Amino acid sequence: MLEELIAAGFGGQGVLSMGMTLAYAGMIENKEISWMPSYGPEMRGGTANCITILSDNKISSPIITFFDSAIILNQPSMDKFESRIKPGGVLIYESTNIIEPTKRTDIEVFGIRAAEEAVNMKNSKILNMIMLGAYLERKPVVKIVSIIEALKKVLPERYHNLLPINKLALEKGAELIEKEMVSMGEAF
Amino acid sequence: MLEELIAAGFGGQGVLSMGMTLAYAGMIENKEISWMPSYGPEMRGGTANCITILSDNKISSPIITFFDSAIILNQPSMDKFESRIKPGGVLIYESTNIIEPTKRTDIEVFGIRAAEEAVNMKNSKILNMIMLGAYLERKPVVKIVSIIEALKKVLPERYHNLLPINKLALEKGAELIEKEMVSMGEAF
Amino acid sequence: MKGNEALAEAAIQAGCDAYFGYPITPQSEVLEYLSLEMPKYGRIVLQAESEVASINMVYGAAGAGFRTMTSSSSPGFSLMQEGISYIAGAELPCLIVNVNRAGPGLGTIQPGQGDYFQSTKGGGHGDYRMIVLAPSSVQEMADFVFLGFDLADKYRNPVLILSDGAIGQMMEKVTFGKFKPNKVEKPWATAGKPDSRERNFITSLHIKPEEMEKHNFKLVEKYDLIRKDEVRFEEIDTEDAEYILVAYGLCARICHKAANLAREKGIKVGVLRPITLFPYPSKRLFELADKAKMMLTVELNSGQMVEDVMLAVNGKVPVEFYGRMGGMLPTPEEIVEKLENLIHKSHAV
Amino acid sequence: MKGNEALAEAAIQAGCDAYFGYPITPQSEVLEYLSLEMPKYGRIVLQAESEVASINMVYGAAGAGFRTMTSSSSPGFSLMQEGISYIAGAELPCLIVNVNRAGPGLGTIQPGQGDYFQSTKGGGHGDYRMIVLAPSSVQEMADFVFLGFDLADKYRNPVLILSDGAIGQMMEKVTFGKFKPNKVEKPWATAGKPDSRERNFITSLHIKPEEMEKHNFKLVEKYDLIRKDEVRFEEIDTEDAEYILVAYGLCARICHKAANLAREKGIKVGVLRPITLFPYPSKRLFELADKAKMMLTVELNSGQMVEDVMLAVNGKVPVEFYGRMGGMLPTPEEIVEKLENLIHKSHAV
Amino acid sequence: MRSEEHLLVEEQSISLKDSETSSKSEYIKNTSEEIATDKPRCLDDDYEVVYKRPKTLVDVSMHYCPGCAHSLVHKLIMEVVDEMGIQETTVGVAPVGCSVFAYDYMNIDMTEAAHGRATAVATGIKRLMPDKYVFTYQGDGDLAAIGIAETIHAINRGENFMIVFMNNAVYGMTSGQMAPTTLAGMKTTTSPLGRDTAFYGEPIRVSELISHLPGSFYVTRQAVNSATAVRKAKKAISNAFKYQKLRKGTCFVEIIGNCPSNWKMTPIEAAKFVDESMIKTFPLGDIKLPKGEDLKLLQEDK
Amino acid sequence: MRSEEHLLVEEQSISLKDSETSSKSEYIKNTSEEIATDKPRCLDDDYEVVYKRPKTLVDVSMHYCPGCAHSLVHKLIMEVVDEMGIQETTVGVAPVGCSVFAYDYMNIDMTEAAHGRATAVATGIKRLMPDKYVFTYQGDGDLAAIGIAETIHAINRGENFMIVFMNNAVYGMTSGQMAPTTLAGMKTTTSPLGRDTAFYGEPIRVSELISHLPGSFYVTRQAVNSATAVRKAKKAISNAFKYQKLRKGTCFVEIIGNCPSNWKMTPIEAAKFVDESMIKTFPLGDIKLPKGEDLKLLQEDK
Amino acid sequence: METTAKKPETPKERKVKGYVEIEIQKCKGCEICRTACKENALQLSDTINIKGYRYIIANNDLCTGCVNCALVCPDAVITVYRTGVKKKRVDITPKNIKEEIKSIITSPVYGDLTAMDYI
Amino acid sequence: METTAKKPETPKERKVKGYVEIEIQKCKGCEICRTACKENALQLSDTINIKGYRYIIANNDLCTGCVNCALVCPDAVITVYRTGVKKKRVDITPKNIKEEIKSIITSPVYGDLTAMDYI
Ligand SMILES: Cc1ncc(C[n+]2csc(CCOP(=O)(O)OP(=O)(O)O)c2C)c(N)n1
Ligand SMILES: Cc1ncc(C[n+]2csc(CCOP(=O)(O)OP(=O)(O)O)c2C)c(N)n1
Ligand code: SF4
Ligand code: SF4
Ligand code: SF4
Ligand code: SF4
Ligand code: SF4
Ligand code: SF4
Ligand SMILES: [Mg+2]
Ligand SMILES: [Mg+2]
Repeated sequence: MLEELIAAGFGGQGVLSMGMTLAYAGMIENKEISWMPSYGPEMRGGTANCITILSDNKISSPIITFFDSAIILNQPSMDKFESRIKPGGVLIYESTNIIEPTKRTDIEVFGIRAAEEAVNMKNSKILNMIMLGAYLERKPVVKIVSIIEALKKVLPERYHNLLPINKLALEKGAELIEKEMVSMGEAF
Repeated sequence: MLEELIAAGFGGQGVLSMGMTLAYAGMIENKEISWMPSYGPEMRGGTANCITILSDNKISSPIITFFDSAIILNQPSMDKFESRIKPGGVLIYESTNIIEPTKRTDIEVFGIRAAEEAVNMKNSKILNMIMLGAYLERKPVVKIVSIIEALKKVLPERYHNLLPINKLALEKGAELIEKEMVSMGEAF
Repeated sequence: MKGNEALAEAAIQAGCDAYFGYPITPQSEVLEYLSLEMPKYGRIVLQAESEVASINMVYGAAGAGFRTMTSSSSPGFSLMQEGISYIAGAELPCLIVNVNRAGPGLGTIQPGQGDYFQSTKGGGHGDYRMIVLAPSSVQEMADFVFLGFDLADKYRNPVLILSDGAIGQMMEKVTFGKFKPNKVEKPWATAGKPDSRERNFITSLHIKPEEMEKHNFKLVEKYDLIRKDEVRFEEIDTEDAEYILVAYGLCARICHKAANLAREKGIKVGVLRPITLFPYPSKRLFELADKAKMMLTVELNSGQMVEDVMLAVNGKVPVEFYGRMGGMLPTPEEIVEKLENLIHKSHAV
Repeated sequence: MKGNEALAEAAIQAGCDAYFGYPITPQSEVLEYLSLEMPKYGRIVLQAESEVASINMVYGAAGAGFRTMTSSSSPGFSLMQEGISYIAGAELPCLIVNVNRAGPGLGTIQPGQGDYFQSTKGGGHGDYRMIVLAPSSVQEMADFVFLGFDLADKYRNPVLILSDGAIGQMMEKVTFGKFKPNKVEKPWATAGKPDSRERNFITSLHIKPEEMEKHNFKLVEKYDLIRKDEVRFEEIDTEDAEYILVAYGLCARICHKAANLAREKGIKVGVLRPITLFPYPSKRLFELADKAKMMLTVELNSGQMVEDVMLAVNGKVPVEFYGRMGGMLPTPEEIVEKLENLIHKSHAV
Repeated sequence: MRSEEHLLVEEQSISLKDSETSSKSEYIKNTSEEIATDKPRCLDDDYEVVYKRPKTLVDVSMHYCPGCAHSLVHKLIMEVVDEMGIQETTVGVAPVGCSVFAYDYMNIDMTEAAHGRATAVATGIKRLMPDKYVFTYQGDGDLAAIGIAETIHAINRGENFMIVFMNNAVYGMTSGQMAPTTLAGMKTTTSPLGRDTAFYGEPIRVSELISHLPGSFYVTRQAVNSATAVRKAKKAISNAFKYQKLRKGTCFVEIIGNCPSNWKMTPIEAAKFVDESMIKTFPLGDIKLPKGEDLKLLQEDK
Repeated sequence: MRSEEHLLVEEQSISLKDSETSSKSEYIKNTSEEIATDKPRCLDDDYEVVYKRPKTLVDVSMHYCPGCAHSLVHKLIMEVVDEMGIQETTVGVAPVGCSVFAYDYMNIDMTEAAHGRATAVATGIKRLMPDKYVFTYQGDGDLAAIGIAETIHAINRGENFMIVFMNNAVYGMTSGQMAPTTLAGMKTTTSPLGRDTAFYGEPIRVSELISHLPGSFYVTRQAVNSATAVRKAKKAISNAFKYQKLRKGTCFVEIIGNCPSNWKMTPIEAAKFVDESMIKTFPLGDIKLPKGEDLKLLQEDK
Repeated sequence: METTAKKPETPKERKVKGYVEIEIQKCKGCEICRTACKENALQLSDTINIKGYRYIIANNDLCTGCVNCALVCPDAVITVYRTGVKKKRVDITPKNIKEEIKSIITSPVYGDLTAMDYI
Repeated sequence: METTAKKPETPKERKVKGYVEIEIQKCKGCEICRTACKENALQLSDTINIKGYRYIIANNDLCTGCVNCALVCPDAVITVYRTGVKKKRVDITPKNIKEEIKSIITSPVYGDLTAMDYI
């Protein structure tokens, strides 16, 4: 198994911790993992992204140009990364924030209204977990229980009371993409 | 012609300017010259020395280990340099300051009581010119007139009134070494 | 754990007594991590006013006999050159980390390997060498701290970990416990002169040329000993390799993938990854040149380590170079393509 | 005139607008001479608070379009490395002088060539090069100032005069008048933005890797051009030489004498003296290797330029090394002896 | 009440279009085609513009965080340059720090300086062009930590340029490490438990310190966290520019700047923090003023 | 009247033999064989020694010029070390400057520091050995020019060591270039027409400057050009050593030192020059004294 | 976080009328202007601009043209107009600006500094 | 340059008698001690020592043992003794020291700084 994922969005949307949680979950499942944040040219208040790689074998480069999957949370990131998804790859995007998604037809594309849903769930911070839930439903590279375990590590102790709502968010994401998958199934 | 000379003594005895004057004189006579002060390990108030090279051809290294001639003004310098005079070379030393001259027999050795003579001439600063005069008498590598010309360059304008006494000193040196040469001639 | 954090944690476990540093991306996490953790162990962590001050604080503490380290990234590393030359001259053991970013000048904070020459040939004045370790994983960021401190103490010589922005920032699995801190006695340290011994002093000054040269020859001997005993490298699939990729750090990982890709295409490619950049695995490269048809050095610069490869191979086989710069990374595909082109060209000739 | 003074006088005649420096033996005469003379021409001479400040003052003044220089000796030169990397990155023309003394660390103030790597391969971080001129006489100390300023302006690149304590301190004949200052327009300078043009800015920062890499490649191209057009060297008796002594600066003079001595003994020895250390006369050495049996590199260090000789020769003939350090100088006799031993050994094998 | 201090810029259009990119090589044109109207779009003719962005501030979006003081001070400097009409004769020196891209925003000749070396660079510039207006712009890490030697010596020599010292009590750009000016007890990434003055000493009051050097001519500390503060800060910058003409020494304008991101506050909280905490350690106001006779010189000069 | 301030050293012989060489590896023995008598050679038994060189000052001839203040201050420091009996627990940091060989003369553990970096080096030492007595010894070029950043930051952090600042107004070692402390109008090799303050600024008064930093605990300026001055200077050094125990901050002892060679004067003229010129710019005396309660601490400590 | 300023019930009649224009695509929603406006004329949008920030919208009925908001705006996105005569005025609101407003965002862009490390 | 201190005609009788001993081979002839001695007990030799310096010689008849000379001696070459009882005293002069005095020198070692540049 080798999964190379890019996650990108505005700073503050939680893309980095999303990728990191996934990496930790992979570690819990004894996979080789690598997580590489973009620490670079992004400007203050600009976009953030990270590359997460999960693999059964030793990972060669932590920085790669083309991705198996992408989780995209804002328009600039969409513009930047859509072309770098491998043919046959998976693109999951936040569809309240992004109004011009990709035009590519050689990849699977799913729009998730995660921001709206987060508002519904009264916690804007869980947007990223909704997206992660959606992704994992389509690409079950790690188990949800591992994600929860990982969250325990990533979140400071004092936030552990938030674990249940994060779990709900993961499930909500899975639910939302399932609907999308059905509709895509029809469209294909 | 190639003449490689070391001049050494206490700081303040004027060995550097002696070498420099000689080098200038060489330049005036269109020789290739090089003058290299010891800017190094000598301590404050310690000894100073310089290597002066006069040649008809291009000079290779300005720093050399063995010398054709040596003008030595104090005991530490004698101890340091006596062994570095080429066999057949010339050693001229200030014999009021130096009480243990070399024991070498394969070189010409002349002791000049220049300090005493300088006192007699009522100018301690001309000690070096007495020594230079002695040296040039034995090794006429440049003409005395060239030395006088050189002094005009080396000495600041305001000291040009001292040119006559310097000339006298050069002559005195020549005179002193002549006596020595005579006596050595006898000894040989 | 991030590479930088792994390195910082390892420093604590390796018994580092003191860390002095100044913030600079992409390595500030080292200082940040230690600022929180070192005081818990009663150790010293101090943010200096500059890299010049950091390296001289290291000089002081190392001279007093303590396990001491600093870290920085390229511009800050440049500012340390005088201090490093002094440390090498005075033969003080310490650990220095350069998380290389792309230059010259302010450059960018993306990973680079443009400091290879500076690190391996002495960016400071005079004849001296550091032992240079080049990690290519987060695990090695940690392991080389133990190794680095031990080598430093063993040879009374500064050791440099030459990493890069990517290895510093990435997260990977890392395990501790393999190594134990291995502290040694330092009777030469300036920790106060008891009646029982002569006074110690730390200096790199030898005003008499004779003494200075003696000291220089002593250093040369030490470096020769290091060249003999401390060469480290990793070989991947070199047994039957016709083409050898030579790369270190992050680049070596990319080359590994490139080698796999190439083998899939039927080209017999192996990788030699120098772990010590000084001493350099020249002997091994010289041997490999017997069987190989060509060597391709891949670096994040315009061609630096390639000179060491050429020096090692000494004309036996062609040594080629492929480099990306400015924080750009070569892809495995790119490397394979470059290799194919070179093979093609060499056949054409 | 002392070498340092000749250099200083040449700076004035070459139209140097500003000199910034800090005292250090054996080059303080440059600052001292200019402190007296520059004001007479209405030019700027300023003693800075440190070498770090000097080089950054140079950066400012050079960026504003003025002919600017600084000088130092080894430890001070180390402190300038960050600034030099910035200057190279920002492509500013200026003249830097390093009167090399023996290191590492405080070392001694006697002549040395231990800063060869630092000077030619970039002692600062990132990929950059200076044009490096190595004078071997007081006359060249003067001449290379003119040449250096012109090359700097031509390529918008820092030029280094790499001298040593002996050349700096010695006195020799020197004549002026051969060269004229040759100033050029600098439309890129930050001297105030008239309405008629865009604003200028001087920077070495390219935060986007793509841009940074483009800049890096532009620099590489420039350096390649310099490699093509600016190689300078001197050859003595190489036509029929079986043995080539390779040496620069002071060492080359000693080798010249050694070559003469050797020829007296019937050994056919020639000398190749690189004048530019970057760009290096590799091509010429490669050619010479066709006829020569051996090359012997002589340096005042533990073996630095010898690597460039080996790279140039690429295994064609054996390249040997003889070095003295710590301010000690080899005698011509010593060199001949070394050469004889090597010849003897090579016959024995 | 039309504020005297705010120039009415007449030449440049206001538009909602966002010139996103700040490519360095792109020339920001002031040509007449681009000059549209000074009237608001949605409004009739009796309105007059009373405040608009200075024309010398390049019309791009700045990279700073929301509420960052840097962008505001950039604007003030460019307002003064516009008012004095000295765009052609002003050369700025940008630091390493969050304001490293200052040259992307100020439409004047500018030089980037290595971290901490801005005053040395400015010395090189000003000594060779004594008639130009030269200023450095530096953060507290830049000026007071790594660059304190250059700062002190430039001021001691009385270099005739202006230093704008943006004191936000942290290393902004590298993400919030402790600076020499970090307040006692203030948490940063390298003082995670708060600055321990027993370990790290008190925050340095640079303005007070350098006011003791005879080379400093005008030293003042301002803030930009309210409209009143902004007015005063601008006046200070304006003074400092004007005093350059006298060649009497260095003008030093310290600005207590908000860094919401690294203070982990909203911009509004950050603005309050300036009033409630920062100015306790760094009291605002003039610290060293030109003497009467010097000022007279300036008036004669006019 | 036996001066309290001068230790009667009883253990070491006085001899006329000159131990010329100061080889670094040569151990200066204090063994009993070497201890002869404290009686003068040419004299009967009723005489007692009332002053002799401190035993911790290595018995070699120092390389300094005749009349140089460095040698004198070395002697004073060693006298204090002897009196306090802290040879074993004192670590010194030698500068680059004429006193670069200080470690050849002081029989304690010492570290040479790169030019200007002594306080950084001392920080590294003292932070790791807070119980040791640590001092730096620095010239004015070293401390006030290239090293001013390290000086200010070490003092601002309140590093608990002593800085001995030898201010001789020139770069001694490199042969008399202008220093930051060179007097207005004073000629040096790099100010051949005299220091022009319009160009180079006023001489920096380092003691006054750093006394404004809260981290400085004791700041004093002394001279050594007369017996009285020497007595006071020694007292200052002694205080500074003792205050280290309090861990209250940096003790800074500036000494106006004579440099006859580079002032181009005889030693006697140089001593006069200190009184007639140097102290006009650098007035002698205590600049910052510990507060009463701090001193009480010290007494309790005893 | 407060998201809307409370408007006073009835705007007072003034001799000097102000009008502000905001370059909303450059506004970073820092709200510094809002706190500087004594008239409570400014408030934060519910939508975000192209950079992902909520931006400022003005109720020009309340504006006196005092320029305080413009003075303190770090990003120099406010232009202020003033007149003595009452004329037609239009608020800048999402309705009357041409740019597309992209979406509702619920998490403003503070925190997550990880992406901000550089140089 | 003054080379000799003028001795007062007749030494006063004192209760406390001093005695100084000078390591003449280490003395650099700076004369700092001479100016510090209120009793005019010290003067410069006419001969030079091994380092090339004229050195200090004492007239211990005049010495009170005040230690001033020793305090100010940069090179720490003076040892001072003191007593209340008058005993046999011997001056240190070229005659009663063992080392060889090498020669007369007329130019003391000031100036010629060329040899002093280093580091
Ligand atoms: C030699 C060197 N050291 C460190 C850095 C990293 N660095 C960049 S900016 C900065 C400090 C920024 O803080 P400050 O000067 O206060 O500016 P701010 O961002 O707060 O405005 C540092 C340490 C660097 N670029 N160069
Ligand atoms: C980096 C560096 N720059 C310059 C020097 C040369 N240097 C040695 S000592 C010195 C200054 C000495 O002056 P000061 O500190 O006042 O000491 P002094 O000799 O007067 O006691 C200088 C510039 C050096 N060794 N290292
Ligand atoms: S980090 Fe602070 S100083 Fe930097 S841009 Fe953001 S708010 Fe401004
Ligand atoms: S040059 Fe000056 S400071 Fe140096 S030893 Fe001589 S007198 Fe002392
Ligand atoms: S100009 Fe004044 S009244 Fe109008 S919006 Fe701005 S601050 Fe409010
Ligand atoms: S101050 Fe400027 S950037 Fe901030 S919210 Fe108001 S208009 Fe927007
Ligand atoms: S001890 Fe006093 S009286 Fe005796 S020689 Fe010395 S200074 Fe003169
Ligand atoms: S003070 Fe000391 S060194 Fe100087 S003359 Fe007197 S005894 Fe000699
Ligand atoms: Mg800051
Ligand atoms: Mg000094």
